[in-house]
Amino acid sequence: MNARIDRALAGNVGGIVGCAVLAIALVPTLGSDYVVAFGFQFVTWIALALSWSLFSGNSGYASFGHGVFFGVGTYATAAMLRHTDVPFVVVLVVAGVSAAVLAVIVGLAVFSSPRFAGDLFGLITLAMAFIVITVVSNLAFLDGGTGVFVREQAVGSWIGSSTGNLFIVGTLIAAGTALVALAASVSRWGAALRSIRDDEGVAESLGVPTYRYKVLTFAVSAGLAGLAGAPQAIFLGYVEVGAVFTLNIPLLVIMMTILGGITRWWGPLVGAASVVVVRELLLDIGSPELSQIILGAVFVLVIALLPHGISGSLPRSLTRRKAPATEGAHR
Amino acid sequence: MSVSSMALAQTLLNGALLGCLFGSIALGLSVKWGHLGVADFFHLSLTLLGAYVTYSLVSEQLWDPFLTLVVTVPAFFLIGVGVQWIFLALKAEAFTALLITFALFMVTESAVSMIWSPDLLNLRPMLADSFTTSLRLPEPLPQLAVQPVDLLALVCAVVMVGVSAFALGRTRSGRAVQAMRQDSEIAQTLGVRVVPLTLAVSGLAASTAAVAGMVVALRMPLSPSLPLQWIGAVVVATMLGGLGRPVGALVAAIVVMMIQNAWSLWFPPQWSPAVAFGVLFLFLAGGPAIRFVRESMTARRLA
Amino acid sequence: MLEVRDLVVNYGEAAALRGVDMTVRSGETVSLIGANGAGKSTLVKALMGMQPVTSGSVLLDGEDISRRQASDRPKLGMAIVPEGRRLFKDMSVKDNLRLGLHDAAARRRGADGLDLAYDLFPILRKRSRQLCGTMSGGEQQMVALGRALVSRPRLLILDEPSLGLAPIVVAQVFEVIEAVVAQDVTVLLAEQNMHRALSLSDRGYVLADGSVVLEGTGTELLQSDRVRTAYLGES
Amino acid sequence: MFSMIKKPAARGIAVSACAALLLSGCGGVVKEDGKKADPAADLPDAEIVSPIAGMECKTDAEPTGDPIVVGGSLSLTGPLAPTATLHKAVGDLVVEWVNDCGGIDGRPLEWKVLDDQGAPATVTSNYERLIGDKVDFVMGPYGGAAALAGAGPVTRAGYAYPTATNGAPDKLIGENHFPSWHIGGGVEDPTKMFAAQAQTFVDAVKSGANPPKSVFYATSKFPTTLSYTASTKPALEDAGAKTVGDVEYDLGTTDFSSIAIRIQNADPDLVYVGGLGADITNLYQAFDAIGYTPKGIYVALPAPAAVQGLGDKADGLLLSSIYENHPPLGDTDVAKYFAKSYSEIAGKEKLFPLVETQAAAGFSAWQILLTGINEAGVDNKAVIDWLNGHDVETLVGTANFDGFNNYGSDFTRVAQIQDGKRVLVWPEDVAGAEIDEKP
Repeated sequence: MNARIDRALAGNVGGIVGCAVLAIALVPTLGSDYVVAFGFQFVTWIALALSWSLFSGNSGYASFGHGVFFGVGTYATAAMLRHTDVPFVVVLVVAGVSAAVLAVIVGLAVFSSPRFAGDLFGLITLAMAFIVITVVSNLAFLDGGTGVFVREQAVGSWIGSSTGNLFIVGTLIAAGTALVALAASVSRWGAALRSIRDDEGVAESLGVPTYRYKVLTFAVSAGLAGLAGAPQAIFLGYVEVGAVFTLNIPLLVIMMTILGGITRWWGPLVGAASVVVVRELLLDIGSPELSQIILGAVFVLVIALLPHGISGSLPRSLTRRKAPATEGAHR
Repeated sequence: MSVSSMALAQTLLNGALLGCLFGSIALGLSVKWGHLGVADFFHLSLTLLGAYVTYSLVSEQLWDPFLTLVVTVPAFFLIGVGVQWIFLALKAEAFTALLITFALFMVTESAVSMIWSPDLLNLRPMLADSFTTSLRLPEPLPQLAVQPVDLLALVCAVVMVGVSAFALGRTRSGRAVQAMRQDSEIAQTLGVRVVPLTLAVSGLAASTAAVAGMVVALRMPLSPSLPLQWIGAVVVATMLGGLGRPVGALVAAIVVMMIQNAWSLWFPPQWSPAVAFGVLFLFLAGGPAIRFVRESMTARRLA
Repeated sequence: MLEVRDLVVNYGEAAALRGVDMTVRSGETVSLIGANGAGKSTLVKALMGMQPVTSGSVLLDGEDISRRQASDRPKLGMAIVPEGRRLFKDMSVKDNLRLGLHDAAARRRGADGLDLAYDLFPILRKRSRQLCGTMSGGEQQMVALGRALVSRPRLLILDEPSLGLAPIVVAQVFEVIEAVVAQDVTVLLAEQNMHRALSLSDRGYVLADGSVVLEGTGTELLQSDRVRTAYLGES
Repeated sequence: MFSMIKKPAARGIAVSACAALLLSGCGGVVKEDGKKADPAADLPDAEIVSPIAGMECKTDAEPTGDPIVVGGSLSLTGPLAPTATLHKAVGDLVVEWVNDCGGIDGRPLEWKVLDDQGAPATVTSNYERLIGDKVDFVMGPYGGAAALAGAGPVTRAGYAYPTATNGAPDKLIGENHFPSWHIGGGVEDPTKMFAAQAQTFVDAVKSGANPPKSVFYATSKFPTTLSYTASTKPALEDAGAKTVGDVEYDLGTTDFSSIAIRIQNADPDLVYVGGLGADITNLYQAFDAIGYTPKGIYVALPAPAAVQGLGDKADGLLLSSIYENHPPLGDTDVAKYFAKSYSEIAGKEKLFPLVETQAAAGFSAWQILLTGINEAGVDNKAVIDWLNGHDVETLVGTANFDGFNNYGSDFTRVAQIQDGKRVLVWPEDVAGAEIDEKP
């Protein structure tokens, strides 16, 4: 039994690492600029969807603040590039840590009371978004409202020299997020989170330290989103509050995760891939409003017809290999 | 910056009246959220849709704005019933329903922009001067002014909230709605028919969006992305007022807008979007914090 | 009056009732006893239409009501005092009692209105504006009884009325139940507290693992050794 | 103080509420003359001419061969959609126009536009995609952030990058950048760009009979408007206008009542609104609510429909502009034909039907690109080289690309609403009327 789990797990880890290595090796060298740029956005969405699901999917606390953590990463990067000369690795760490710190502060407050569960939690995270937007747009150190021209600062550095390099960083972040998501799906940590989703009261009575788990996972999830925000700052070149903190980001991320399904760790990955590809295909139909309407309608239909998302609705034979791993989590 | 007391009174008055408009939008959201368990963001889109339909009927058919309600109220009732029926048919949980309403929110924005163009539409030039000229308050406060449309917002808000509060608290069906929210199973054994009641509540809540939409059309220039700007004030009012409490939602909307306006008068207005949410945070955090302090003090005394 | 025939209720793949037969005649008081998890609550819920029935039938005056909705129960003359009371906690005592008269048929029968409950429990009149969530367990049980009785039901179902109450309150509750029994209401009483239940019942059924294992008059059952074993679920 | 006002206020509200209801009861809400007048109704008919100098319009020749494809990204949905839709309409119009004229070098023109929903990241990937699809040329997106987001891929691929609306001229794009809306052009120091546009405004107000002595600034937290205000404020102060108030407000604010009251309290000679879109409408709404009429008011980037919607109240309003549809700029054959066909397509799309800053900037960007193609052929490098060495006649004036970021000349102008019409009042060489400042 154990051997089988380990083999399945090793397969998954190998799969993630293999895909990442393959992507890094092939996409920037063989792909056109469009493929690389699209690929970069693609892996960024994957990282976002997986990191959102890591906390929200597992624990059932749906956050509308994921766009904020992503944006905080972007702005931390812009600020670091503008005010300091440190190498990009340091910038990356700061981006992730800033987002995680914000999540810890919010998490410590919000999770202290069982009142803030369900939709109330969602709206508090939404409120956090509005507050962060106001703060960033009013602090000249971060933005002050005029936007930050990052391209000037990044020019000449390795990371700023090509989209291919951004793609490499983005892919590494996505792969790292996937590994964390995988870890959550097979570890006691993930099982504890899922027990919170099923019934928080019971989980607590069984001795799961729910408060600590929630705060920590929220922070990890936010930190990963912040990491994903770092290369985004350089990709954009010009960082502006209105564009960085749009409500579309958390909505799309939630949509991706729900579409992909949360019953398997790789569900959000499938969801992100489908949404990104469908959006790109819809660009061709010529009527942007119509494509938005179609996207919304498809979303409603999927919720109606596939309540467990795409991954949850695949026949078991396709996913049997993963089954022992999930059981293992409940030992 | 020194501010005269009249300026303060005027800004508070304006805030209160704008609060009435947001309160009438929050009313439907509060009722649906509190009593049907659906945090219905589509309600904001419906309000926008109501405003656009009013705009079209008034500007193209030259209808009296109040006459448009004859069309929009029943139509919105049916939309409300339809949407709730989908939730019932899907057996949608609260979060699923929330997501569906967000999808509908997105769809409506695009549909409105497709039908009416994304450009600004403004009904104001078509309104009679007597309706757009502000009125001075009678003695002894002639320095204060109000707009007829704001008074209309006030009247609509008070009437709708009053009727809703009365219906919920004082009528048999209203009590049934409350009972259904608290324990649907037992309410059923007492003869409460959940499905028709739920559909009716949803329909009525949607109808209030038609009225609020009419006020919006008379009050401000329309653009498809307007609901995004309402979310903050409306959600804060709904939550501060207590879910499912019409009077609470209205009072909270008025108070929040008054605070926000007073803030903008004294402090940099660019921080004002954070004010409403700051109030909400204080309110939400205040409860547990007070309890925590009280508990830890008791614990120390016991120890 | 009430006849249950071969009633089966499954929760998913697990069977909760495995073919229960039971009869309650008009004017009778019948107890339903059994250990926790024996199926009492499931049976009560099935009778009230709160739980879908897998197979079998529930006849009220010869009419099969097993597929009728829960909200039809007041029209049929049935009322329940549910397990755990399940009051509408954010509403006042008065509003809770009023909900007992929500249904038109209930209002026709309960012409006395809320006075019936107030006369039975005078304290409720004084507290009519209090929110139920703030009351003690015993007071809540009074409201729950009042809510069921104001509609003057023909068949009253009581599900574990003594559960979670202090002994002295339990005594009070049973006094009221005896008073109700004394009127010509048909009562079905599901109780773990078998001595009290059986001593005021005409007949009783003992449930174990989803089936009726014994039936008889109250005194018979009280004296039977097998009740004890069945009750403890050792059969 | 509360207790002092409470009762009378309540009574007053009740009285006025009754009045409002009475009004509605009498059906006095809608104006009797009903439908608004179409501002484009009295446009003269115009003959088709070539949209650019140096090209002949051959109406009898059908364009043949492979189309010349121009790719673009616009935020056709989302909050920026109102103006972006206008730029889409301009593009559609230009393509039809060029093809009606027999195409460029006999080849048909085609325009492929993708929606970016106002997300700069999507702008970037849209341009990557268009370039990957081998479009022949690109047209810039709408808005400063989008223009900068698109600059990366476009510049890297060696394409010419004409833009109509880059609101951040001081952020360097490169030699391939050809803006049609020249903000503070002609200077080599990027930090001075906004100062140049501010000077134009100061000169304009100084030309009036009563230059303002006190100014109240209200600025939206939006990059371009913040830059405008930051440069205008010192320039006006140097010109002797005292600052009596300076506030910033959040982008998308609809409730201006507190700001209106601050303005009322300060009662300045000029209210400088660094606002965009519907801000001006909402601000007037707030003025109406308190019964205040500003002495003078200027607004930076208002939506034309918002200004139009103000009706009579807008009379005397100053606004920043680069073009209004009147002589001398509007007197050419190209301008007349553009005005006529634009009013038709805009009417169909339910957009503001008169050509003003945005449509003119959009069209001029197309003129720059088309002139480049017409003169140098279907080759981006040749077009870039040609444009960098030549002036281009556009609707808004002669554009040259010599200054920083290729902003060679300054097209900042000041317009005013006079008798319900939009008219340029400064600088004198393009003005259609003198600035009108009420005593």
